[in-house]
Amino acid sequence: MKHLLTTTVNGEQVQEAVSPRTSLADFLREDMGLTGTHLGCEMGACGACLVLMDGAPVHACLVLAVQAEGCTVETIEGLTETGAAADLQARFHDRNALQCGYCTNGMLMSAQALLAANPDPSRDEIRDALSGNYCRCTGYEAIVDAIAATASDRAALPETKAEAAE
Amino acid sequence: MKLDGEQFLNADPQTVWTALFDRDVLAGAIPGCESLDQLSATEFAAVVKLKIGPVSARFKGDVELSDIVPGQSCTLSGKGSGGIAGFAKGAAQVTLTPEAGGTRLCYDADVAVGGKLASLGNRLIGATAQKLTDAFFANLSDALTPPEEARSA
Amino acid sequence: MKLPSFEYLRARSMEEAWALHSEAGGDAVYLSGGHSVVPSMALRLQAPSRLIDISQIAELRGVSLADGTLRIGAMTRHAEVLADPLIARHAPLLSQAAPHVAHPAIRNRGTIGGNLALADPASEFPAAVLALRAEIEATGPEGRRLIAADDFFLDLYETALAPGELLTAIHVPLPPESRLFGFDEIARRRGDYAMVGVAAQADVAGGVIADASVTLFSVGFTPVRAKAAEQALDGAPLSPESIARAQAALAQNLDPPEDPGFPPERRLQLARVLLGRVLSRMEPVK
Amino acid sequence: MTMHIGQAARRENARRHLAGRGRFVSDLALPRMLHAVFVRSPMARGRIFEIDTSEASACPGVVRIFTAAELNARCTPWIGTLGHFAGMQSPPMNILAEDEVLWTGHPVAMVLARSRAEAEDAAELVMLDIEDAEPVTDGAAALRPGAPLANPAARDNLCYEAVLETADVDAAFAGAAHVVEASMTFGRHTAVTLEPRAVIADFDASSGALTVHHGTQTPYQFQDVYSRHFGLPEGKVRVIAPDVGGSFGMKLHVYNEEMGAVAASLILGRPVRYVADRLESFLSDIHARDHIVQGRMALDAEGTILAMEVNDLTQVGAISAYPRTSAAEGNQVIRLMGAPYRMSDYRGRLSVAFQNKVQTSQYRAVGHPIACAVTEALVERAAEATGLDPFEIRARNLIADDAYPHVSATGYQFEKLSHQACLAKLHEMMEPDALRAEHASLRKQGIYRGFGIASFVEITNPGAAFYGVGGARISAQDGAVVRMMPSGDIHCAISVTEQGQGTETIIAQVVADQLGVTPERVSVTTGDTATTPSGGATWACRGAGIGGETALRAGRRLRDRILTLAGALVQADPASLRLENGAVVDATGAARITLEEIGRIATYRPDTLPDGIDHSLTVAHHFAPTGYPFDFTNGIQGSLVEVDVETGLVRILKHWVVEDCGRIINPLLVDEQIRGGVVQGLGPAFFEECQYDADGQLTNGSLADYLVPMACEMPDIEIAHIETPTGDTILGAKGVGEAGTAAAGAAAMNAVNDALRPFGARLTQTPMTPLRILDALDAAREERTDP
Repeated sequence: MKHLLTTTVNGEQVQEAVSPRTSLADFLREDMGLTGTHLGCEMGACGACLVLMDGAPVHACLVLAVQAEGCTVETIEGLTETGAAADLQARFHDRNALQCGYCTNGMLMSAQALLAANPDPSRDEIRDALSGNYCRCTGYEAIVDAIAATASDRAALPETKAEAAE
Repeated sequence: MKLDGEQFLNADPQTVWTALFDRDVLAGAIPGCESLDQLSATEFAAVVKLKIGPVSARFKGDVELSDIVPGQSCTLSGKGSGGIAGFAKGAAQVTLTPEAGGTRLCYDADVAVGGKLASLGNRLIGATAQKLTDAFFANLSDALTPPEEARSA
Repeated sequence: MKLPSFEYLRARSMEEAWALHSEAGGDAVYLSGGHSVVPSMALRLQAPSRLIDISQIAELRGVSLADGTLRIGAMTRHAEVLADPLIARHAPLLSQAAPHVAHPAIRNRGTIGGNLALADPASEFPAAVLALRAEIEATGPEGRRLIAADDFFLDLYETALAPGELLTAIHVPLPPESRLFGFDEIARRRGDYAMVGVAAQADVAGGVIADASVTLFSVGFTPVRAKAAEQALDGAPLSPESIARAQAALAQNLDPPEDPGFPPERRLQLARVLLGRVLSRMEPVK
Repeated sequence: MTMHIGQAARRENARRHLAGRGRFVSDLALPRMLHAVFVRSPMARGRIFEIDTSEASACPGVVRIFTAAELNARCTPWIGTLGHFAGMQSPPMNILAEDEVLWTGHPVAMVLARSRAEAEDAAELVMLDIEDAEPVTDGAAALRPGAPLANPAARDNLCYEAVLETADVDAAFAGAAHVVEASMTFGRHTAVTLEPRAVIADFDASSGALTVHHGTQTPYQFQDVYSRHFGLPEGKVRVIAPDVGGSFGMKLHVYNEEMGAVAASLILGRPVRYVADRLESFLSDIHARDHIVQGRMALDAEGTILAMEVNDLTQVGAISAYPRTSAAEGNQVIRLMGAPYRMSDYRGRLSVAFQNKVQTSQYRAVGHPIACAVTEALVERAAEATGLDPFEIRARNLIADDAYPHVSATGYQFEKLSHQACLAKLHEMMEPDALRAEHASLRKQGIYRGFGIASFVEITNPGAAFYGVGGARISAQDGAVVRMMPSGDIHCAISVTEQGQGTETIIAQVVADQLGVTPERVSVTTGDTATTPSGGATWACRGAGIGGETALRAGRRLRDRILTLAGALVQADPASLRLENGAVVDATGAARITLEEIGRIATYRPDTLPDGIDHSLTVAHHFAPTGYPFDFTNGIQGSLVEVDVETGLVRILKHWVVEDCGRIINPLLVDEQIRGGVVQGLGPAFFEECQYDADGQLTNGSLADYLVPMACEMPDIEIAHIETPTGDTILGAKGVGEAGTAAAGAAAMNAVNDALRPFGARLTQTPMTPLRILDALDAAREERTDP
């Protein structure tokens, strides 16, 4: 039996009938057409499917769509539209911190959450935050560099400094 | 994977031997046994449901006794298919030795799983096999222990 | 890898949860974070006919101090365990264990209650609650009971929870000032299942150890109390000699099962090495 | 004028991925599309008695369930042999197992349903009755007389054997002052692309056209394969490879499942989608390596390498992969042995054995890591035996930079390499003396660090000598169509493909320079057989060297065409004109006419042009390498590790690479290719292994159990370059994709062994797991206490 799911995806309230067995990832990809959320292992080991659920990165493959009832979900498409991660995306681009692009969604989600919680992470802390994100192409260093550079950029912004001081 | 062990049973070798060939005793001893149909003196068709943590599978297969040296030793083997989960098989060489007050049962088992169970269960396959083997012989021991002793123990 | 069909029901109260569970006749699973249930279903390793979502039940939430114990609600997520100041102050082994539990995103969803109820022998929290001598609060239609951690983990993935009973909270006795804590694990990669792990605490007053509590994980069917090692420590000064005796005593309580990938004697060897390191680096609450 | 070749241009197509706008096959959904799930053999070897699909067929959503009889009839079998591998055998392969199952995971039935979930529901209910048989799991045992057959359709278990030797090997060993030996085992591993294999086959019966959306490196190869094996005219087959989520050689082989999707679409006349899940990937994507090698090296008293002798046993699965075979890796192993070194004599023996496991075949740096690890382990032992420093022994033996052209003892022709310059550069970067001093002082605190180095030669830019000579229909040439739009913007459609390496970016850079525009004005299309010319595409490091040269030559032909037009328009000798900054300029550098103006006239007012002038602004050019059969590149790597001798855990602290890939088109992309490659070398050195039990069961077939290298375990990687362009092409670029992978594992193993030297322990098997390290330490301890 399908459930009527009410949730907020990228700022839009959606109501959709979903089957309980549908994962949040399949719901986003197939019902919402948000294919920027990728599936790499469907068991929580690769990090390609991370989305922000109530602001925190979660594996969309391990969450049932029905569990997102009343939650806010943000995908890479949403982050792009709001511009919230534009500087991070730009640094990834500058540093060529992606090749095939399949892991990129998850990397950006982990990075965004890390920088929100820890605006000045060390390289080891960045690597630790990415410990559940598999990338087969880059060797990770460029991704670490891009995140470190974004942290420096944000630290140099006067308004971010003010926020941090509050 | 190889497993071996032994169990002291509170019954004489002949009683133990008879029990090993007894459908009801086997059905009670095989962990998760849902049904056990006797096909011949030494062959049984079994349905076994196992639930171990996040894994639950129903196996259909057979149990057989072979290499029989009456009263002393035999091979107890079984294999079952768990559908898409894969299959499991095992054989235990069982020897009985009389000992004061009962029988020493020694087993030397080789167990294997295949298919998805093999590719996903590696981390705990040893512990699972050990647990099930232990449970089988413990159940057998319980079946051979007179009820009043079991209560007082 | 898609889940088989099932019925999904959301319980608003414990009473509703029990009723929904009992109605399913043993074929229901409680869903809290879902990070064990969902993947095992996607892998089609289990197919319960009903999942009962308990995440909305208020009694399962929150971390609080009362009557000399710290109560950690079962729905407390791993990330909350990691960040919670009360836990850091009164149950530091849990705070130390949390960063080793999988990866950040998993920790945002997984719950401590779900983790303990699963009782994976390689998992960190079961060993930590055992070392903390915590009690597990279980609530069912018959009422509420507290189960000593020592009596909770029975066998491989088997706990003392009765069918349908909910793990509602963890109660941790407040530690004295003199208590030292240590936690570590050896894993191939960050966040992997540990090859072996140690959670330990001990009261060291006047240079003498009392009430040592040493548990190991990923060494057997359940987390294992190393009682002989505890005895080797109690009454002795915390020194290389007493640590060596504790390491030597490990074999009395540890009998790692056969493992095609890692022989039992190697696991015991690693357990000794790690125990030595953890004991020599124990620290009081910061 | 600014040259764009050599600039660190960012990848335009990366922006889409960063915005979540990638277009992968796994993202695509077509109307009426069916989802395929395969039912697989749970055992490694067995005979099929019955496949009962009755219950499964009745499941909701199920449209059809195929078994071998119906599906295989639609497709001719494929045979993975090459003509130039004399005596090679491999039995024919079909989509579904007919009587015998040959590996755990061999597909036996195909379920088609309206959703993947429903197809999986039904697959659970397909009942298999397979009698299991003893599998062949050990390649050495498989080659003994009387061994059971891994594949009953084969003559025996020997897929292929070869010997390569010079005349005086035995004499060289007999007269050697030092002979060092090594027995080494290289585990099986696999590509683990983050996007699994994905295909949507869409046969339109009304037009007889088959369109296959296929996550592959080599669309033209598959156009040919689908055309021939399904009996379709080539012109009716279109293969589209959009964004591909990683490939590394894994996605250019023919697989049962993709062939099954095409067959099912042909039968049903509907789109059929197959996207492997991760568990299926481990059981069906090609595996790689799985070698057991014995090697020895002869040296004179001064430490000069005289000769090498190696035996390589490659264990490949129950058939040889198609169309590149499973023997090419072993063939490359025995030919790359000792490649960086001046050495006059050599004997290499190769045996390729069938076994009941997943087929192995070409994966990134085919054969390189094996040849490099064996050679460099022997060089390290030679250094110990002769008392020479690791840098010194290499300095004495690496081919001198002025000694080219050089022919290796295995017959490879090297045009020009730079081993000595790379070695000197690495020495400067690593500062080994400082490292040694630091390690000595750390050892006093019980901390064991070590470093290791490894020189390598990489094969790039292969011509037809690779496969074509063996009869394989694998293109050795590439093609480009370059056109100028009316606006003066440029478009290039090219046969080399993009999987994130930056192919489209470097092609834009190359074309831009030929036409005097910025790369932003050059758009590039790849990966579609209907819109790009046919070619070999991207594998074995062809993208830059062959694809780049193709684009360059096409660009120059268009340039000449434009200059001719411009000459007519501005009344000048075309030879006096050139293209710069989007315009035609004369010898003084003065702009005479813009590209836009030429485009406008040629497109909208060709009537104003002189009679007979060719005003077409589109040119096509195909290029096949000539000259040397391959462009070899070279380099050297260094690795620094710390071994926890109590737990066997290794921390990789740092990695260095000095690499010479000829002309560097884009240093940003080159460096990231190297870094990614290094990590794909370090992964198998420490973590990755497809573990099989004695029953042929893969026991770690998930991403939780198969350990891929992750961010915390990988080091920062420092890179430097030496640039020795090839003279075979105008561009001078060679490949770089395999370089990182080629030597990273070898350097890491030498580093681990350096750290363990105080204990006399030595690792000879990959991956170097904690257990193997502890075992090595124990073995060394026993050897010392029990002489």
